[in-house]
Amino acid sequence: MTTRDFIQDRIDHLDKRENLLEIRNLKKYYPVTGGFFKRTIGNVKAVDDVSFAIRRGETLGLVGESGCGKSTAGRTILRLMKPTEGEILFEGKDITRLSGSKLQKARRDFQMVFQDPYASLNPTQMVGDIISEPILNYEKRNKKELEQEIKTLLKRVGLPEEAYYKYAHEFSGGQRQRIGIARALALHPKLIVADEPVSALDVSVQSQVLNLLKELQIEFDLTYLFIAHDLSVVKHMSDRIGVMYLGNLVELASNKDLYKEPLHPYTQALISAIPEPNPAKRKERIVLKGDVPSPQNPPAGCPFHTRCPVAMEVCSQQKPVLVEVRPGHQVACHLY
Amino acid sequence: MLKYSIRRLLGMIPMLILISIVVFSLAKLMPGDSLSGEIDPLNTSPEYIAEMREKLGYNDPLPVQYFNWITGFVQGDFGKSTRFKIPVFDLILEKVPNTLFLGVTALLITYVMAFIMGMYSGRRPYTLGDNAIAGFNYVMLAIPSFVAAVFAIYIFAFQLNWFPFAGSVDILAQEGSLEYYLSRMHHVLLPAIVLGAMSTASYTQFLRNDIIENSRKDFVRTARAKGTPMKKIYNVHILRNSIIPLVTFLGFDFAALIGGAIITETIFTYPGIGQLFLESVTSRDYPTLMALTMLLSFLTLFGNLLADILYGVVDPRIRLD
Amino acid sequence: ACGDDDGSSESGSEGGSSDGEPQEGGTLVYGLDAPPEGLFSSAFYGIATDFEVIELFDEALISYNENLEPEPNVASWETEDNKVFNFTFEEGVKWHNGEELTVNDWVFAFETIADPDYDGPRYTNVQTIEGAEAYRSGDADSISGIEVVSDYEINITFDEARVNNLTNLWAYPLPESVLGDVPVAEMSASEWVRSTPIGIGPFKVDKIVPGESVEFSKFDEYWNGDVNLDKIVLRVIDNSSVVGALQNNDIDMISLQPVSGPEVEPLENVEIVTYPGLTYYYVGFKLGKFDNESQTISEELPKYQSKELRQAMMYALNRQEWVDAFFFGYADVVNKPVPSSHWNSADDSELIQYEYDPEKSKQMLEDAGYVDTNDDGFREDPNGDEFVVKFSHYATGNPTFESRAQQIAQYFEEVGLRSEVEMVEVNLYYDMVEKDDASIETFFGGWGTGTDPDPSGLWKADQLWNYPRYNNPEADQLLDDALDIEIVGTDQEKRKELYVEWQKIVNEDLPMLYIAELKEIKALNTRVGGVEYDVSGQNSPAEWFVTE
Amino acid sequence: MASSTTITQQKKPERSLSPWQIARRKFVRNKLAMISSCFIVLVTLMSLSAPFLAPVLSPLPDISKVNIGAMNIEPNSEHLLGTDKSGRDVLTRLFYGGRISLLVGFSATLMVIVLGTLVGALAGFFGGMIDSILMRFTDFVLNFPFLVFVIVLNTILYGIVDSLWVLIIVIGALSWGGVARLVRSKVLAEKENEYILAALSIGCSPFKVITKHLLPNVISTIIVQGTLIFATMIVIESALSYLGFGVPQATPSWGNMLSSANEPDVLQGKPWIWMPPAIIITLTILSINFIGEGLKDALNPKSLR
Amino acid sequence: MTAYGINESTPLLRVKNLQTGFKIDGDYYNAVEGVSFDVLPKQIVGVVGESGCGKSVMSLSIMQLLPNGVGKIRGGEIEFEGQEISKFSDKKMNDIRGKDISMIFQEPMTSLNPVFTIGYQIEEVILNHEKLTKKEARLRSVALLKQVGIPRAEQIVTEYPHQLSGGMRQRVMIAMAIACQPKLLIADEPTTALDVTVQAQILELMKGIQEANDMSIILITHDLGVVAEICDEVLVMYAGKIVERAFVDDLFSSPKHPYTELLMKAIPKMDEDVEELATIEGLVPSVINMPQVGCRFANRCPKAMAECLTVTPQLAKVDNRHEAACLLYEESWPNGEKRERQGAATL
Ligand SMILES: Nc1ncnc2c1ncn2[C@@H]1O[C@H](COP(=O)(O)OP(=O)(O)OP(=O)(O)O)[C@@H](O)[C@H]1O
Ligand SMILES: Nc1ncnc2c1ncn2[C@@H]1O[C@H](COP(=O)(O)OP(=O)(O)OP(=O)(O)O)[C@@H](O)[C@H]1O
Ligand SMILES: [Mg+2]
Ligand SMILES: [Mg+2]
Repeated sequence: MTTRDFIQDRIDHLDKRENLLEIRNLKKYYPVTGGFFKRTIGNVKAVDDVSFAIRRGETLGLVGESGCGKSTAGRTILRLMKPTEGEILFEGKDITRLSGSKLQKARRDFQMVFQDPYASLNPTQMVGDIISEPILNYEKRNKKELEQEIKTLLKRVGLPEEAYYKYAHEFSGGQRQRIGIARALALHPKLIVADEPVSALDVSVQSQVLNLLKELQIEFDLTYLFIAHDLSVVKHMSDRIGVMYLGNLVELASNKDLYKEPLHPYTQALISAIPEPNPAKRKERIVLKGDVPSPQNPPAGCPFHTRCPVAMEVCSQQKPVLVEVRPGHQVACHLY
Repeated sequence: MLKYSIRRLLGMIPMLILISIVVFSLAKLMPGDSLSGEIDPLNTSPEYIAEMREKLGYNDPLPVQYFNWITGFVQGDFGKSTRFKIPVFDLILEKVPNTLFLGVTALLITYVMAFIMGMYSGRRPYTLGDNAIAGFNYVMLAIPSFVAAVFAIYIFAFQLNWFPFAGSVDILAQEGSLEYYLSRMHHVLLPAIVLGAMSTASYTQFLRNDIIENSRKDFVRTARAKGTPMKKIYNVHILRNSIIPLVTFLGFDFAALIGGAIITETIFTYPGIGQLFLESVTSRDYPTLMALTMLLSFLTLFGNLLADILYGVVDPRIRLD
Repeated sequence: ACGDDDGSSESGSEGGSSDGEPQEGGTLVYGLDAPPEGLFSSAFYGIATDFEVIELFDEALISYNENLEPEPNVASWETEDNKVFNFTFEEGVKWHNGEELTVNDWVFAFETIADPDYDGPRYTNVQTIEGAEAYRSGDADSISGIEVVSDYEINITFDEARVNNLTNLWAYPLPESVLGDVPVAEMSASEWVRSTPIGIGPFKVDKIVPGESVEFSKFDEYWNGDVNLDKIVLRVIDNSSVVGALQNNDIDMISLQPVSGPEVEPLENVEIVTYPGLTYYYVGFKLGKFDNESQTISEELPKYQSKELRQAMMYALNRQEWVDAFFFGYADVVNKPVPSSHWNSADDSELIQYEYDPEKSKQMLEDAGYVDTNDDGFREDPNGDEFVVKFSHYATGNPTFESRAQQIAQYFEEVGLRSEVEMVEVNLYYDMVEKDDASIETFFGGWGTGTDPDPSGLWKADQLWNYPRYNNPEADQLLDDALDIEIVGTDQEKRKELYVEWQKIVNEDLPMLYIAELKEIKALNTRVGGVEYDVSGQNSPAEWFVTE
Repeated sequence: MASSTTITQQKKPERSLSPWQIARRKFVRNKLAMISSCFIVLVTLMSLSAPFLAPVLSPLPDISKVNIGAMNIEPNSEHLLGTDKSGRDVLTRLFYGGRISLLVGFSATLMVIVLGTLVGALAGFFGGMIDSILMRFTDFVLNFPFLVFVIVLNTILYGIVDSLWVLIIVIGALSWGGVARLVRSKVLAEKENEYILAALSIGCSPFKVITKHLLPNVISTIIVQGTLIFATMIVIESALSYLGFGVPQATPSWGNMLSSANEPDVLQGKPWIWMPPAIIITLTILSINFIGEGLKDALNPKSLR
Repeated sequence: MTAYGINESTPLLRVKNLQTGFKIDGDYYNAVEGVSFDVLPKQIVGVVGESGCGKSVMSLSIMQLLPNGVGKIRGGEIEFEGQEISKFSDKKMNDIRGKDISMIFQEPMTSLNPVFTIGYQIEEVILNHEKLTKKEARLRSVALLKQVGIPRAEQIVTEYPHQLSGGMRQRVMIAMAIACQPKLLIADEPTTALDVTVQAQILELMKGIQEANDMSIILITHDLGVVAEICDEVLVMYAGKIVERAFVDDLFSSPKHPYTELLMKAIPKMDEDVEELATIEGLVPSVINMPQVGCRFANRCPKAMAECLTVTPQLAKVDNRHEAACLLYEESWPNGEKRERQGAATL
């Protein structure tokens, strides 16, 4: 079976596979403190009532502008933070309220790849230690064996064996990102949340990492939550895409549907704003007015109505909910 | 900002109360009292001492003593110095102008010197001049203030005879006359330089490094791209940024200088708060000691507040409310 | 009476090389090596430094000669029984504010000091006046023993006849004209005491910079003759700067600490003058414990009860060497607890000299049973137990104290007594010594005495300040007798005999090891003249002068 | 073909330098810091070997003994730095004094660093309530007038505990506030780095996150701060001793050796007594500062990237 | 240098064989090596390339804003309006900077001085070059802010940079850059730090201003999409050298240099589904170990030949609308030396 066949096969079977992760009404508010006594004087509603599910083996992409709550969502889902409200079901088990050693145990199954390849590796650790640490956190292992295993893993992500003895500062961004991926893979997790894994990388390196992630998915039957602000990257990677705006999921659709027929005005603007690297295909662009409002006091009603070119009366009063307007295509907009 | 200041001032109260309790307990825990040093058959009798102990309330239960002290304290009655027999308030008031003068002069010297040297070094890093200034500053930083004071007296007062070695003013100068103020200046200069030397050195280096760091900032490149001359960039763009941390030090200096004056004033026999403090320790003058300690604590807290307020004033990015 | 071999050359010595003709005018700079506390009233001051300042602008009604015998100054007196005294004041004596001095100012002083609100330490000097106690307790409106005859004449009756009633009596007037309206409780803090004090001396205070300097100027209406100087400026300078200040002609005269002596001596422009002081140092033994309630010695401590041990320890000390090393010749070895300048001091020929003699010391220790039984190089006590001389000394910032104490301990070690030095912070030290703290076994001390030669307060068994807890009824009786007017009358010779007798006893008993008495040292710039010192202090500043 | 050889050379497997090794290299290359280190090592060695050196260097090696016959001797061939007012050899005392000054400085520094790091790391890492409580307490310690506390505590504990340790404990207990704040802010900053999040996500316990990930990255700051504090502690010790509130007089320390400058005869007349300690204190502080600067340079995380 | 293209007007800026080096451990290493190009009036020239390939250094060289004492122009000429400016003193450059040539930078967050008001910072550039009163300058800056589409301009001038969002700050930077109607604007990655929707706004704005003010722009970016959107001509840089130069349409329709080709294939496209993206293995060599002979891309190039390591290709016209520096094209061989085919020995 060629890779291509394999992928086709995977996509065909996706619909039939069960949900690996299910998010229900997830909210994450950061308290804003002020005054001498550090009272909470407000909330940053970084993630505000988001629900979706990811099937085993699927890649769900999350896009949105900076500050819209993508990372927060990712981190909350992995329980690196306590959600304010909502439920997170992993393989049907509720992990929302886990804590302490139970949570630690559960973490085996979901890992993260981080955005900043420079800040996400401990500069005082040898690469070998960085990658073997997760394993040693859960199992007692023979040192020699483990080293061999790590070296194999290093090779798998495209790094030389010698990297084992080096320190992160000796690697380029792309290589560091590979180390980060190897660390995430070390435990053979079921879910990987990749939080803008390529946004700090050059185009040429970006493609290497994207390719690697795709290969690994097939090889290890991984499930990805892939976060990025670059729609084309997300589209390249994902089976389905969620578009976030100001803490809200405004549209969720399959890769193809979203590009062919974006329903939400924000998604439309987002797609049209992407510079087209082909002068022959220059298109009409929807240029939005103004900036993203502060999540600390988001506009009432639809969060997008302040910038929306087709805003209506109702948009400023009522917050639209995510509804399935086509099969597999959900959108939160009063137009539908 | 006013609201902020008031809130902060109110916030100091618990801290001050806590400190007052500790100060009081410590004073009470100290062996001996102000009368144990007074044993001298020329002047005193054991009966007198016993009587004075009773009269001064040293025999009351501790909570009562504390309560009496603290209630008096908040009403501005700091008690009576057991040594000088006058209200501590008056005693402190008498010394404060000297210390203030010393402190302000030291600050002035510190800041003026630091600015001159720091800006020079910052503009021309790694040159001969910069290295010379850095060398000088390292030595200044390394000499503890008491060593510096001893050296300064030895060299400038005795060997070179440039400065007086003691006192705050020449008694012969007529108060209010020019000569009087010159004399005060002359007396305060050496201790002020010693007192300010360490800060001068560290501020100079700080300013230098900050200027160098700021001169690498993007906004400097922007200013250059606008065609702004280098000189103006240094004197306006960079300096304005480098001043911010330096100005906020002012708040901390405020208390630190008075604390630092303890040694300097003592060595230079400069009659101020610091000297008073040390003497009140040696002579077990608890009312004075406690009042001064509270004063220093308050100044420290106040200095912190001042630093924060100054920060808000000089740095537009900080908003206090 | 000062029968020291070299005493005469020093007592009554005159300062300054320009002892020629007194000159009019000029300013003298007077140095103080510690800041005064600012209580510039004889009734209120607490430390000697303040008194040094007071002496420059005020004087006592009675003065003392070089034998510490009272002499008339403003007041002259008559008495028949040492109980009732009749005093007559000079007329025309002016306070600095222009008011005339009368006996009422003295009465005012008595009443102030005897007032219940009085917070100074001088009540003992008034207590003996008849009716003072009643006045103090509020039972009487006035002191019954005081009878004002006229503005210039006053009779004072004491509660009983004592030989030292006069020397003990408070002899400074207080200016009623300025302090009369001030409540006694507020007096010590009043500006009349602190910033604008007045007196009757040859100089008046112009200005005071607290803790730093005082400016005096000539008082034109001074009662007792001409005043030479125009001004005296008193400056406070730090100890460490004294030598430099003298060298630079920044100060004209100052009291020196012995340690500065050798530094100042070579200076061309400065002359050193010494005169006998009233302070002596000793090493005390704790022989018992004092009970404050009953005012008696309640318990005897065994460790140092052996007189032979104490004497042996005395012989072990090379006091001359010690004094030379730490006082640079500005102190003399003594064998008695009475300053040599006092008229009642016993001549050395009558006392055991305790010349340094380690061999004798060792022999005496052997004889007393202190032998080294376990060959550790140190002696054990007669019971064969470890014997350690625990020697306590007060500690201040001055490092010399530690060396001094260490050296004394070394002397003991040299005769085979294991010694330990403990330095105790000074405030704590006197508390511990006074309270007979168990950790104090032998201790270093110093006493200064006043003009009154009576040592009772420091030596009798019922006195708190008898720190060694020396308990010898025979000796106490001698002290009582010497004050008993029935026994001695007004005969000074008779008194002296009793005191000498007493000194012989304590010289032999050695409840403390007498070490040395200090000389007072003054440094004078050579341009200063007319200054004289004796054991009673300096002559009147009126006679001082400077040449340019 | 120069380029191809370099390529092959680069590919040669070698165990590479850890950030610490890089820092050490940089430090060793820093001349001033190296000279300073040598000086400090020398001073430390001399202090440590004082009991052995003293009999060689001085005819009066016992510093506890007063030598009444050898007081105030000017420097000569026998007493290289002269003797002091108690007839004790100044050079010998200088060595012994170093023991005390360095011991006090070092122990107090250790205490300050340990306490400060503990409080700062806990407050910074856990935040919230723990942070608030710890930081209020730190404020309290910081706001306390240091000198009073030291003097008073030192006086109170006098005689109860060995006074040297009293001093160390008192200084240490009162000086950690600054370190705690620094460590806290550093931890807060470092905590923002994703590798801490990564450590959590790979299942490290909070304890492990602090000790294995956070502290190693904060430690360079702590080390640099530690050197500077070491200098400060030596100054504090000598200043207190100078004022008579520190080490008891019988034990020589640089500070109380210097305190003899307070005496009227010494400052002017016997400079050999006070100048050596003054100079050695200054040189020591200077060296420590240079070492601190060197370490700061060498450990600068920017140079790792 | 071969002039190519159809536009016959004289260039506004002509860079010839520019070499800029950095002092590292006492030695100079060239970060820009022999770069030559023209910018014609009213032209938008895009510069693309991977991070570290020398784009910023090149633009800073033109402005003479290289870090003092570290960076230095070591050779070549920079002609602006016929004047050779590369040797100008700082003082003389100050008359040009901000007036004739201005520049905006990547980081709108840090490029503004945090302690001065927006108004002050815009006025500064005006007052640097024109004799105006403060008041006039203030009016002008308000007008400029309005021009770049900032609402509440009158109020914004009194505010500080931290009170503005990233997009607004970049607009302020643009306002500052066009305050004196410069003839050339150098924009060093002006939109990289911004969100896509904001980026679109800013690009729109720049394009509009360019047309209104008749200025030329050198637009530096690593985003080929941005180049395609607004540039007329493109320079592709690799490791300090220009490897390809072409009009935008030509570059995208038929890239000549393998590097450009790979770069374009590496970007995921919205409208195409490729399972695997093209990649360029290896890294841009650092300035310290830059190969001195041969093609600098050779060790990463899938089409590399043996000669690529020994023969340094020259930027030359490979067809009439295209310049490239690659030995695949005979024109790139030095001295017009024809390539001697040595079989298909690829590395
Ligand atoms: N620890 C925090 N405390 C308070 N607010 C926070 C915190 N972390 C993030 N936020 C705020 O929450 C909002 C969402 O942040 P988040 O990092 O999830 O956005 P993002 O979509 O990942 O943005 P980016 O693309 O820049 O990474 C932002 O407004 C941010 O300022
Ligand atoms: N101050 C400097 N000191 C030393 N080398 C430098 C300095 N600035 C830049 N360089 C080097 O010059 C080369 C080119 O850097 P430049 O900043 O021009 O790259 P760039 O193409 O603008 O990259 P980016 O897309 O990251 O901005 C790089 O290899 C860099 O390491
Ligand atoms: Mg994010
Ligand atoms: Mg760049």
